[in-house]
Amino acid sequence: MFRKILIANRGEIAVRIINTAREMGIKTVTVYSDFDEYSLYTKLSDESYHIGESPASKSYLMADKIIETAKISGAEAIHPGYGFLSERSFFAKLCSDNGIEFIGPDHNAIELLGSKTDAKTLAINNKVPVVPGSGKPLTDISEIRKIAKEVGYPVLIKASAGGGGKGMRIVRSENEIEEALRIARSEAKSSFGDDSIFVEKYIDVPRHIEFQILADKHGNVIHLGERECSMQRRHQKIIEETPSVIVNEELRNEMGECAKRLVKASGYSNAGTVEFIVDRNNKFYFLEVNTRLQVEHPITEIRTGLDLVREQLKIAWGEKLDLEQEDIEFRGSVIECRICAEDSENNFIPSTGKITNINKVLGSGMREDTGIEQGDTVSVFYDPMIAKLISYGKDRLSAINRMKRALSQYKIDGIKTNISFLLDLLESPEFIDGNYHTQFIESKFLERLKAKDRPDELTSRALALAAALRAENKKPRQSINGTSEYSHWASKRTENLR
Amino acid sequence: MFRKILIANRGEIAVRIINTAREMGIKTVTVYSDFDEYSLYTKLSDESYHIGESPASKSYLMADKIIETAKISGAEAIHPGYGFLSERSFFAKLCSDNGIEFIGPDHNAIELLGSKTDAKTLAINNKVPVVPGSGKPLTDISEIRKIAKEVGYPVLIKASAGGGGKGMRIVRSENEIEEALRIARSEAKSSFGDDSIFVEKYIDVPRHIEFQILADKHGNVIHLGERECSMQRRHQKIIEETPSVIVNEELRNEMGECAKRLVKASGYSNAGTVEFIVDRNNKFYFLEVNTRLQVEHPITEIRTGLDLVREQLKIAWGEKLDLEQEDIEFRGSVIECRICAEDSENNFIPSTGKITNINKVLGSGMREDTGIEQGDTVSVFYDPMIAKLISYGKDRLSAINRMKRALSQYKIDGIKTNISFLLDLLESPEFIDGNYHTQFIESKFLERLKAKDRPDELTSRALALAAALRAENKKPRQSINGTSEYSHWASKRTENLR
Amino acid sequence: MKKYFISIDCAEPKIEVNLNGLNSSLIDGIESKYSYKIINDNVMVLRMDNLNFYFDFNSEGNEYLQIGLNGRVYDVDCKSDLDVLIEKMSGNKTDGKAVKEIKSPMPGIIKKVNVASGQDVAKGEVLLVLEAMKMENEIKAIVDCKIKKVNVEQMSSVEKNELLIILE
Amino acid sequence: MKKYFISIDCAEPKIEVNLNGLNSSLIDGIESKYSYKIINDNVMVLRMDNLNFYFDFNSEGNEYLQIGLNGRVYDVDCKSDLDVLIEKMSGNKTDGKAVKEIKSPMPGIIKKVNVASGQDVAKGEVLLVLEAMKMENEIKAIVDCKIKKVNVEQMSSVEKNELLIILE
Repeated sequence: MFRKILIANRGEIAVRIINTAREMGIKTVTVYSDFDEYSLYTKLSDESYHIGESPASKSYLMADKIIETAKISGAEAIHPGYGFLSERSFFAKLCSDNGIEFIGPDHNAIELLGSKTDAKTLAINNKVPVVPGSGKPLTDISEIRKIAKEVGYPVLIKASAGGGGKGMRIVRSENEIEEALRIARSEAKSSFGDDSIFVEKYIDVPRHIEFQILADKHGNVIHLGERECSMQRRHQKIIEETPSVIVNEELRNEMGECAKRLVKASGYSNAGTVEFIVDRNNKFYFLEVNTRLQVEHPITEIRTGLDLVREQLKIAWGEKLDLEQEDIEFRGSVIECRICAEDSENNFIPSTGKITNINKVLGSGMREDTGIEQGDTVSVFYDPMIAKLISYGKDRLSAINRMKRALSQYKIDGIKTNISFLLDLLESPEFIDGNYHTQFIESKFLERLKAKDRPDELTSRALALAAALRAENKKPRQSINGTSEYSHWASKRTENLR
Repeated sequence: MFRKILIANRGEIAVRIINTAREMGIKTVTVYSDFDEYSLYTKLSDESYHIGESPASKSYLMADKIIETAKISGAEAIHPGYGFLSERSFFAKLCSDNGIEFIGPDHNAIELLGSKTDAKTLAINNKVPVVPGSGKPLTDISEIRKIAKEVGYPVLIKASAGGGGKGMRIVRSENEIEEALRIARSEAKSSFGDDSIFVEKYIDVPRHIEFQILADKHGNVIHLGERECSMQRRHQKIIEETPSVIVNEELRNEMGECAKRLVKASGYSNAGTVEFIVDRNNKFYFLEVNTRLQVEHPITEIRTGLDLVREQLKIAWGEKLDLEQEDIEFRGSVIECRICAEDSENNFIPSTGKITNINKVLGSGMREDTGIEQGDTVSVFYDPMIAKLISYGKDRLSAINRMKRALSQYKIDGIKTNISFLLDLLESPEFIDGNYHTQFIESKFLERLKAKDRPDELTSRALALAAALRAENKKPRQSINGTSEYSHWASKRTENLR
Repeated sequence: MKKYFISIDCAEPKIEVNLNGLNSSLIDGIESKYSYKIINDNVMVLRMDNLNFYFDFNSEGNEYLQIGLNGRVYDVDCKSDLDVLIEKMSGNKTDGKAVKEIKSPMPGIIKKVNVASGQDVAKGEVLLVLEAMKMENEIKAIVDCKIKKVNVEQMSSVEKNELLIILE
Repeated sequence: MKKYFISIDCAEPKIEVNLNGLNSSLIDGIESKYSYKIINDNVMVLRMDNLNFYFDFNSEGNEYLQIGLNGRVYDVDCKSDLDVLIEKMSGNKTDGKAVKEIKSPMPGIIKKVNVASGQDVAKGEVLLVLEAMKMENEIKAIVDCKIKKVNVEQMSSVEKNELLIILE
């Protein structure tokens, strides 16, 4: 096994990788920007090297600097984590050109799967369903009508040169198409100077369901089941769970086999994720492949009992998978919530500052992956996600209730977080029923949130008393018989109702 | 289900019970002594009532006061946790006499199993192996010889009136017995005025292996596998694990069936633990039944995916077990380490004081059950165990390495702990091989520890530099360009080896 | 006896709390026994008639004191009887005081300036777009108002709490 | 340049550390670059030649500074060159100073008193038995010594650090 690896990442995922490496007796090298000089992940790693300024473009995206650090420190492999350089084929190639093992797929596989059109072609060639449509730009109206009829309404028509929604139209029935095409082509012509048009099936209220894949360098591929990732805002996943309430054994096998076929055909090795969208009839369509570890990988780890980082390291080292598909056993229900430093009540504006206090309980059935400690600062430079809470339950309701319990016990002060928003989501009837899709939050949920509940009368009285006691104790006077050593407040004891 | 329960306990087990109750929508009432007025478990519960002074005899053992509190608060049931009143049949009876459900077995079952001789008789009647021996006091030498021969050497002879090792002798072969009997009887006569003697098989280097049982009020009983609890010092368990390396499928079934038979025969309901000792030939003998939740129950929870407190509450409410024996699936390997406030290097003397700082990572595969937070105080009044760390691994070695990782990342300051001792145990060849017994620590391990390793040269240099830097910063002068707000020390940044 | 007036999430009428010093309080006329412990500047446990409330406080950079309880956050405004008296005497209720300055909620870069000095803007109108943490954040007018001065221009880099716009 | 002499777990010879103020140190003659951050009174991270050491400190109530690293605890004695100079001048090495007082390591009850004033005791002999946390703890002589005075009697209740025995 590797003796030493470099982790080209930061925050919670760096901590996550360090932990497994340490458990396997592998030394870890971390790199840091100015901001991260003493961030938790550096403290937990064996060695750390400064690689640049705080903005990622001047540090964590500096491929050459990272390769150089790997060489100086004697690291034999690089784990890219997620984000940053993790899906950049040139970086994987740079590693291999420098004799360093990239802990991820070969750069050719990254490139192939990184191209949406190449990946789609590969899917079609391997009998993996894709969203049906023209596949190529068309100008002939009758052909467009024909394909629209074939794939079935509603369809989406979009300018082939388009982007950002311009020249894009949903057509719900055949008698709307003529008019829609006219407008779309005219928009396309004026915006892009090209009036050719794609047409494909429009998937209304889709779910985002993805499959975790493990592939070794010897051609063995297994899947570890699905993750339901439809709870999104602005295309950012917020809550993920496994299993998905809509995926039964048969669908799981079918989708899993598709995912395996696709990955195998791409010459892939290491961990990867095949993303699908699923329509309301549970028909699924290939979306894309994420050629790296996902943020939400812990829910799969808990449901399968496996350590995905350990599997990644073993695969990168050249070991054969010691698991076959039939060895994978699923247990219980697992949910992940992403805790972000943002003000959910104020348009999710990122919240920065020093974390003055953290209290949490966790306990039975909970896992937390985090990259911060009390006293740390949340900056504008990086992702606002500060922790992931993961709950296990024998059944889905137990997992939900456990997550609610742990979130309500999680206190973090000095910044604002989305914890209250997460609780609202978990308590929504749609989530409880498992009846949600990628547009749920923006199309329905945010509106509903604006009518905020008032605290009940008891809570109001307690809040009022707490505020009064705080004000009373904040007064600039000597503290009397204080028991708190941390604070300039006074503290009182009472005989209570004994 | 119950709407409100009272928890007649404190510390980590109270927190543990509160969490599951909260997940089930059950309100919790806690009781506290003077010392525990603001202990974590009170803060996390819905209501708290003062019941007396800090010594347990004046608070947590005050059965009447606790019953009264249950009535005042409207609690419908009492969870006794472990220790304190949990195995006192009179308390279970007091609950039922007052119309309060005791979350545990019926008082008759507690009484029956609480008597060593009654429990042993019950075992014999139900074909559960017990340590073979005379079973009753003997005076006739030839009968003693006969029984010794029957059970096989070595045998233990002990004064029937004895205690504390007096009049107790191990006899390893038949030609030693005459002399040994003479001495034992003379000691017994002079010490107790009674020279009658028990004789039973002496189990050398025994293992302590126990089985978790669940029994409902409808006569259904299942077992949840074994826990290996042989790592003990002064009869206190320190590290527990499941599965035991010596228990194979066949032995598990056999012991599990014995445990179930015994529990069923006693009219038992709720969670319980049947303890066995196992000799070096893997022959097992019934020891006793613990009629309550065990400290080490989390390892069974993780290996089976069940929540034992939830099962306890369902059983107490009168529900039928929704699991049959064949539904129980075991996964992976789980280890628990008990973190105690004690000075392992100084004869394990308890360490008390204020916990000034806690830093821990936990993360993937780790669970912590604790009753303390940073700023809390460890007192002399209660058990020195302050936290339990539990590690899961796909296999035993992964679980061990994960536990070592988490222990080495667990910083707790202000008191001394046994963390270093736990690491020494985990690293001992005997533990790694699973080749240990209840006498291992006292007979072999402590002696070995005295030859303490020196830190390596690099660690020494770093320690020296850290001490010098601390001394330099502790000087009574103005801090210069400090970045730490918590401390009166100065803090420095450097350009490092960029 | 100390008297305080508290408003939660801007609710009116305010809750009146009387602390009488014997660990007994009168909250809107209802008497409660209590005890409490301040754990640190951010955390406090209150036991009111044997019920536990494990609060945390967040006050920095916010108009109101934010009190967290069981994962929920409440905006709490607390004034002593003295505060109220001073307000009355100065004839200027703090509550009615309009916001006169708009400050940056976080460090970032101004991507867009939609308004100019002297301009009238309606509640909800986007004044500026601030980019931070790779996200665009719209800064909107929370009341109808008139712009007195815009202190930043497009692509200005701003710090947290930096003054962006002054209102009339 | 500041100079310190450090002994770890009583090892001799001591390690000599020179801090030269440029984030560079000379430790027993070996040069190291370093940076560090003091997180709080108990925790410090040191980066020495790019290697990370995440230390915690425990000093209260102990003779030595206890430094924790990766779950292990080391007794560290640290003296500046000035300390050493003062020791030399006073002709009394602190190291050689015998323990003259035996204090209670924790609160508890004295269950047994095995010695009396004037008695000679050998190293390892049990002087007292202290019951605390439901456990009996033996307090032994760590060197051969003579008892000057016993301050407690059987069933005395004692506080932490209370003086139990004075040695000659």
